[in-house]
Amino acid sequence: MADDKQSWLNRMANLDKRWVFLCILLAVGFPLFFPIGLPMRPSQPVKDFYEVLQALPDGSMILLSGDYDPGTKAELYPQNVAILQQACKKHMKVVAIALWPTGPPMLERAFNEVAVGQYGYKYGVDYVNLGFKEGREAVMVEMGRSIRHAFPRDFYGTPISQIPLMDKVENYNSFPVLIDISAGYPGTKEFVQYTQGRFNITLLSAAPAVSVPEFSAYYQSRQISGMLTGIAGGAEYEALIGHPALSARAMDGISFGHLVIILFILLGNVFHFLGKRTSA
Amino acid sequence: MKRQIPLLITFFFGIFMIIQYFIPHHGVNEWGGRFQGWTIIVLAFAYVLGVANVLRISLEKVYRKEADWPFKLVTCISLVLMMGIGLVEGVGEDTFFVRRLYNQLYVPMGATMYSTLAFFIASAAYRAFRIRTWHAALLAVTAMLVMIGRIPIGQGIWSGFPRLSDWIMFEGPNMVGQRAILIGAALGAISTGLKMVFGIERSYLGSGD
Amino acid sequence: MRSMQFSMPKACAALCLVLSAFSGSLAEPILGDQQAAGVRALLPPRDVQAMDTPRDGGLSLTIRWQPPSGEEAGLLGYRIYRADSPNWEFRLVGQVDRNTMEYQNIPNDSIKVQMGKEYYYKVAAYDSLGEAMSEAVGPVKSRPTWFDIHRLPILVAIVLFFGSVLVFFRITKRGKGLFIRRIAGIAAMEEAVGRATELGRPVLYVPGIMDVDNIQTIASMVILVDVAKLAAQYDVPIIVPLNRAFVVPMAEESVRQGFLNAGRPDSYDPDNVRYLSDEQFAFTAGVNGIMVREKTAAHFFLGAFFAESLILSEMGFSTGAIQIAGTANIHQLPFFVVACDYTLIGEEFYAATAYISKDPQLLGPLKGADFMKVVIMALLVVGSLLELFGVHWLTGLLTLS
Amino acid sequence: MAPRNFIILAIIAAVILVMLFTGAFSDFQSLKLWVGALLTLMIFSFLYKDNPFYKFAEHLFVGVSAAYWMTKGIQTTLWPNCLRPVLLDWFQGGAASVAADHLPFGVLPYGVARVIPAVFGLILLTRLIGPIGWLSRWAMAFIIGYAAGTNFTRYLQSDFVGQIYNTLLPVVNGPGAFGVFVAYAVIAAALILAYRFLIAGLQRGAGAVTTRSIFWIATVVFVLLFATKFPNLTVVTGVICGLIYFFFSVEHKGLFGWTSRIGIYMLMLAFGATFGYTVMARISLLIGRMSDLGTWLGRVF
Repeated sequence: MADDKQSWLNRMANLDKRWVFLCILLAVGFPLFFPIGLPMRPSQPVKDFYEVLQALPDGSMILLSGDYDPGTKAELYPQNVAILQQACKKHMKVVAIALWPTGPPMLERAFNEVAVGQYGYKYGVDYVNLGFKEGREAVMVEMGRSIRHAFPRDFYGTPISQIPLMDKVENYNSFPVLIDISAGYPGTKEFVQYTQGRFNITLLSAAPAVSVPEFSAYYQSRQISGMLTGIAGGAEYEALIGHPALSARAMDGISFGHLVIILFILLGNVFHFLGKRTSA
Repeated sequence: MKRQIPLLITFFFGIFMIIQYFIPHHGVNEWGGRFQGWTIIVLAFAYVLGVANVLRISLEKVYRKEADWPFKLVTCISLVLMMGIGLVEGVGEDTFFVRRLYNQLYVPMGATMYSTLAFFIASAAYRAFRIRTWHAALLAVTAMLVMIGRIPIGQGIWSGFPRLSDWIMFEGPNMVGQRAILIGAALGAISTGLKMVFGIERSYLGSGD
Repeated sequence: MRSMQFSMPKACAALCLVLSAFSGSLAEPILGDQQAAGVRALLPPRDVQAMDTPRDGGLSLTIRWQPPSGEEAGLLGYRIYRADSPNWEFRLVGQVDRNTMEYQNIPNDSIKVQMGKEYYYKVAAYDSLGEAMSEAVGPVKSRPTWFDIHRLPILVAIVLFFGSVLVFFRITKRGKGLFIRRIAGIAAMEEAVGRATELGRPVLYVPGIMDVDNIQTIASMVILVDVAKLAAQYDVPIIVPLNRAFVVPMAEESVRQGFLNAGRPDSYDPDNVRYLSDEQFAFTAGVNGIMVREKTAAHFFLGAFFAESLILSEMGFSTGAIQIAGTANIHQLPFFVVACDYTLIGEEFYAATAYISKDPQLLGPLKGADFMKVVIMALLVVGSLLELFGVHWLTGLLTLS
Repeated sequence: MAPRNFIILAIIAAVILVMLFTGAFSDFQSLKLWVGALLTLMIFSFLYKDNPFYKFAEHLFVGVSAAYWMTKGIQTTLWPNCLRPVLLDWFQGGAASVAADHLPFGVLPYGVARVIPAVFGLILLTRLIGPIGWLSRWAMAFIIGYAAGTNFTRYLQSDFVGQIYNTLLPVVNGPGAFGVFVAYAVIAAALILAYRFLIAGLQRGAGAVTTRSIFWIATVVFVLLFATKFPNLTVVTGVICGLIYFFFSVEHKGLFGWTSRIGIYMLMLAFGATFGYTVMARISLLIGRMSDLGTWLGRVF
């Protein structure tokens, strides 16, 4: 009997690592396909981000800058989708630009998924994707004078004079808020340095986790009014808008992954000590 | 001849690079920069050796029909095809070489290999964090504390976890430990440099007279 | 350090050029606004100074100024002009934004500085209406510096280190002070090779994934000679997969030398030094394959490793091999410590050759490094006490920039 | 290996190559998904055990990436920075390009300076020719000399002087800190005395275990409080203990042994922290791969 127990404990203590692999696969993969929605406690920057948008009257116009690439897709695309969720829920009109050449296709995908797919937005009437413009900070500054001048045509090559939504757009003042989804340079930092103070913009930033330390300083000084911080921030934000989606799933996966590893460490020790005791 | 000249070459370039660090004079500096350019070029020549090595060893196995020889053939064919296309077409952003071969073969395989780390980090934690010694105990406990501090559930259990985790990581023990290693390793690197420049360590240069 | 200093104003200047391209188109409407508001004329910058850039190579000059007196709301930035004589025509050198009060005329500018030649500078404040030019300052000429005094602490450290190494050379040559504390990982190397021999399986030696210009790879090549010698003595094959093409000839020489040192040059098999790929994870995949298929029984991971460290050592563990790792890459040490039987941490890794050979010549630098540690500890104690009493000259000395 | 595995492999290879090279497929987004997903699964299959699919992916990856870096090296370094200018010099007399360049100290004409790396490179390639292969050591010697020299000063500046500079901190700071420090020192002395005269001499037994546990818990709490109250002092002491661990010339016994043990504990704490901190990044990578696989699954079903 004792021998049986002993050998069982030994087997558990030297568990084939493929069982560990399987557990990790399930822990990370399961929430991806079957969302669980672990409770989130939103941090202050995320709350501020949500509240700034929520405080706008329904039907406001917002400016969205998609400055990211496939490399940061895992963190920023879910944020992009979630931002559109909140905006569409409040029937906001969205004008999207990009200072990264890789931005417009991402924006397009997000628009198709949320604005068109779920809320029946019409292109040119409810939202517009102005595409990419080369020039980095210079474009930012020029938009302070005239967005129409900086983006004479949209992503699909249509002159903006033919786009009804653009009639009301002049410069930053046409928008109560600018949201920058920023993976690096040019991005939020440059918006703060070149335009935020100069044109008195309410700036919101959606950033990957690595940029958070840098942007925190701007958030502290209120140059950024709210901030989504990586996957965790995205998940908190999704909880706030009541629409747990991609970030929440990823965050669930991350949480479960951590928990499984912690559990394995604890179990490993339990088996180890029990094994020692029975053998002694 | 086989050994003296290489030692002299190493000595000359080593000493020059040390001395030029202290001399801002633009002439000296430009030579330093030039040598750097040379190393990049000489290192690039080595690719020929590398590819020759892969092809030689793989083809030998194919020729001798050793175990897994068809896979060696896969390596050779993909290598030759990829290289041929790249050399003819160039390596610009908008080439077949980059858009198809690089983005669709190389990138996903690299990313997948990288992501297997998630599995290995778990199996390593399960096996190694047994509290057999003080060392293992410290490793396991700090690792768990930091992990708990990084997830929302940890914050739910005790709101201080994230701060504790950040303290361990950025202000406390982690920083101290890293600093001690850095200073020690710097000393090791410096002694190695010294041994190389002055030819105290020369076994790597092979034998000969 | 240098390039930082140089590139910052350059980057600002380039940026401002781009911005000014747009401000050209901006000019018209703003002009209208400002005229309506009745803006007064712009004042020139104050206290313009031109000097030789200190501690430089002799090809740059530095111009500093103070902002114009009074509120300058419309001020966009400053332009820097230069001429060979105060009466000649001044040409635009560069441009900076309104928050920058310094400009360095450096070799990257289109108008360069020649060593020893005299120049005059003017600085202009500009807005959308025009610019206000300062008086010319000069003459100023650039001289090269032959010694960067801020790097004196480094020189002192080198002299101390060299000196101590020389002293220890003499001591160790007389056969004294040869003691080195036990380093378990190095002591276990022979055991590992022996194990592989018992099992009749090959030894695997991975020298990291960096090129030869990384000092860890060089150190690893030197250790490889000793490990190859062990393998030759025990008559087991040693497989060396490589991630960098340039390491191929190095590793070939090292292994061959090891076999030669063991007196068995004929057993050397060049096919076991294998270049796989410069790509980190293709290399990892390949090494995984070697570990599983060739059933290597002793693994040495010595060199500069990155994320692949854990993949290799975990795969290696599951094949049941004895594993000895060593690296100075801090972020990978935890994974080696966790998954390998022995890990050489940082300096222990560099100490390996001296430890194995016990050659008095190699012990000299090791002892010198120990002496330096004593110096550092003394510095830390004294320096911290000085800081405690508000004396900051030591930290000032070590700032280096 | 059984011949039917070869047939499987040949089919995989054919499918992938046809997918890649057929122009008709290039319009499909799903082509990308399929190739990526299949290769991903092939590599993941290794986690279960070695198999022909993994072998295929591994060998393909090695071939493709080795060729990628070699091609890139030739196209972006060797040709534009070395071969092309040398050939231009050769065929056009080189006079024009030499005159235009700045010659520092005029030691070498620029054309010659440009040929030297090519010579070193060709010397390196003598390895491929058996009898004069030893010449390649000259090229190695050049790289090693350059690397040893630059690393020497780089490590001295950033890791040596830089880290020492960061560690020079006022050890006891803040108002009234000295008083607190003295109080802590008294407690520390009390703990050491308690260990020496009380704990160390305890015999086995339930009471002893309890007393010991209380003592060690009190010590850990004390150390933690001390570390947070005097962070700078902790840093300086910690670094010194760590350095003592790396001291090779003296046997680690007595006081030296104690401090070096504290040093290695510091290192273990650091390793644990780094390990725990890295978990998130690794899991995120896996999530990235899985969501790509998910997109593919979504397409398929």
